[in-house]
Amino acid sequence: MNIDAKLEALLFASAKPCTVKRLAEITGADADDVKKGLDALAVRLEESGSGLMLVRHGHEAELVTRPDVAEMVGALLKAEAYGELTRPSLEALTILAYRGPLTRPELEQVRGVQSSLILRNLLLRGLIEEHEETRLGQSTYGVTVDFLRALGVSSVSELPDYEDLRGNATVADVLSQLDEAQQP
Amino acid sequence: MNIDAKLEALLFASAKPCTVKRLAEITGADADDVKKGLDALAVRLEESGSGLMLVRHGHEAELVTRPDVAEMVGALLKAEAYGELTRPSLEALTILAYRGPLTRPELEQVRGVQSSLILRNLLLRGLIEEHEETRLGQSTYGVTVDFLRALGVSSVSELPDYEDLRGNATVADVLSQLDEAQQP
Amino acid sequence: MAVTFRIEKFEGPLDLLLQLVEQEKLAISEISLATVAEQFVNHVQGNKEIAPEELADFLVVAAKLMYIKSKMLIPALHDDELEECPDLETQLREYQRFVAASREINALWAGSRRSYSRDARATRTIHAGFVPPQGVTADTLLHIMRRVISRLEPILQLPKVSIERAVTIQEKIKDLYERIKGHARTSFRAFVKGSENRTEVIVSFLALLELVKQRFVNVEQGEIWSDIHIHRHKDAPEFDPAHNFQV
Repeated sequence: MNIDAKLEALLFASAKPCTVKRLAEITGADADDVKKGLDALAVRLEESGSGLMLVRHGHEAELVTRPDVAEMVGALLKAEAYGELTRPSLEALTILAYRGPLTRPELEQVRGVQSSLILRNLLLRGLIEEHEETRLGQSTYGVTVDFLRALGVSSVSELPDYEDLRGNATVADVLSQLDEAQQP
Repeated sequence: MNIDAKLEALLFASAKPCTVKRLAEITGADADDVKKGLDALAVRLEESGSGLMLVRHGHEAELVTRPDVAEMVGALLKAEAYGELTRPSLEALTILAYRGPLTRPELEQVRGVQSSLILRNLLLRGLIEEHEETRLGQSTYGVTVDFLRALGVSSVSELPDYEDLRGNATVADVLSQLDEAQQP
Repeated sequence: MAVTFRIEKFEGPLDLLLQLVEQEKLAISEISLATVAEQFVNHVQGNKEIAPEELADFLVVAAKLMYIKSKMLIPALHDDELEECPDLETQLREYQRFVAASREINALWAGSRRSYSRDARATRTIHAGFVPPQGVTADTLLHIMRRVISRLEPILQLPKVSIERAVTIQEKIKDLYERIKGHARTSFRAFVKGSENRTEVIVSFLALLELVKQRFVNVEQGEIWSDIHIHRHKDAPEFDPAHNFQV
């Protein structure tokens, strides 16, 4: 059996996002082969006309239903609609989706306003998560696979104007100015 | 999207056997078309080299992993169930030990992070259990006697600094803010 | 006289600033920022809808705007600390792009496309039996519980810390006023000399501008790069100016 089929079975059974590391441990393949296998799986699902798709986010991957059958699947699961997002939540999620993972001061620099309460709120809703890596002794935060599922995209790179906003030099400038301005 | 892709998404998401009748209701197709769609799905999975297959018994159909990956799938599920506790899991367990029994929203309020998957995992490992008492219609959870015994104590009150940490004012304050904080 | 616009509910200082600039139908530039500086300060002053923990952030933007504006009036004016701050124009332009992107994200969020995982109610039912965690002792729990509590403390302290930060401005205004009354003459450099950090300098500066605006003091600068001299205005009213800048 090809590695992509093995990965498909594992992701199916796990029923939640799996890390590349865990998939490598279980399949006995190295991380690079797992990544290539995931690429192949995504292509096969797309090309064979599957009702499933692969969501990739950072080191994680999850097998999910395609967003265009959302209504039917929602009816079967009796899924509840997501509540509306408030302006501050939406703003923080957008910045973290395009630029994340970011530390709290970095997010605050872009929003211009203190954001510890909004971060806590989004963590409680499972829309963002704390990452293991820290910067300048600060935790970093990024959006979760749950958030991507709610938007129906398979990766942050599918978000509108992703390249433009992600790679924007001015954001980087503001952030590097902030790094320099960090007070002990 | 073809009916076989829709059926695949539905069977995937439901994660249990579905009757042809139910699938016909949800897709709006008639029973014969659903059966043909299931045939097409079984063939496509087989021919595209998927790690999944369709099992049919009587009027029911279910999506499962192929038997030749059973060992790997078993290893993954075992790793997820028996593997080392993650830091977030240990944190939830600790809060329930010192401050339990708590409802899920109460636990999340103290941790500041969504914890539904973690609770389920701790339950499956026999480290926590559901208590009979409920609060605001929510189940409460506390640590099990087995877990306490494994720590070498006979009751939570023997945990170090128990009185002090259980009565901690910060934790009490945060819990009292639960109603306000739950709304974004 | 500037036309006063009706401003929608705003969510933060950059949001307010962006609304003001957009209502003037101006592109983001130093000139447009200077144009709306006073409107910004007017919106912030006495605005009851600004959460106390966010007021300090509004004051910081107000100070930057006042600095931009005063530099246009007094080209020689220069403050190293304020110059070092990330520049407001860049920051606002960036913010504007994320506001636009957030509308698209909201459309995706509210739209009908969405993916589902396998139903956890059906997949997470296998009882593993009792599996004790390896290497976990009662002391591990003690350590973790303390860490959880220490993480919660800043959340509860937040309103208090933020209000303290914003209250500094009132104290600075009072402080300056007292010194002017006492000495009749002081200087900006002397005034900010004891400042501990950037925020305090901003706050001092805003306080100074506020006093100028309220006609408590005259500001005078002899030559380019020289210190700014502050005099008590001959018609300065007797009441406490901080009274008009409610926090």
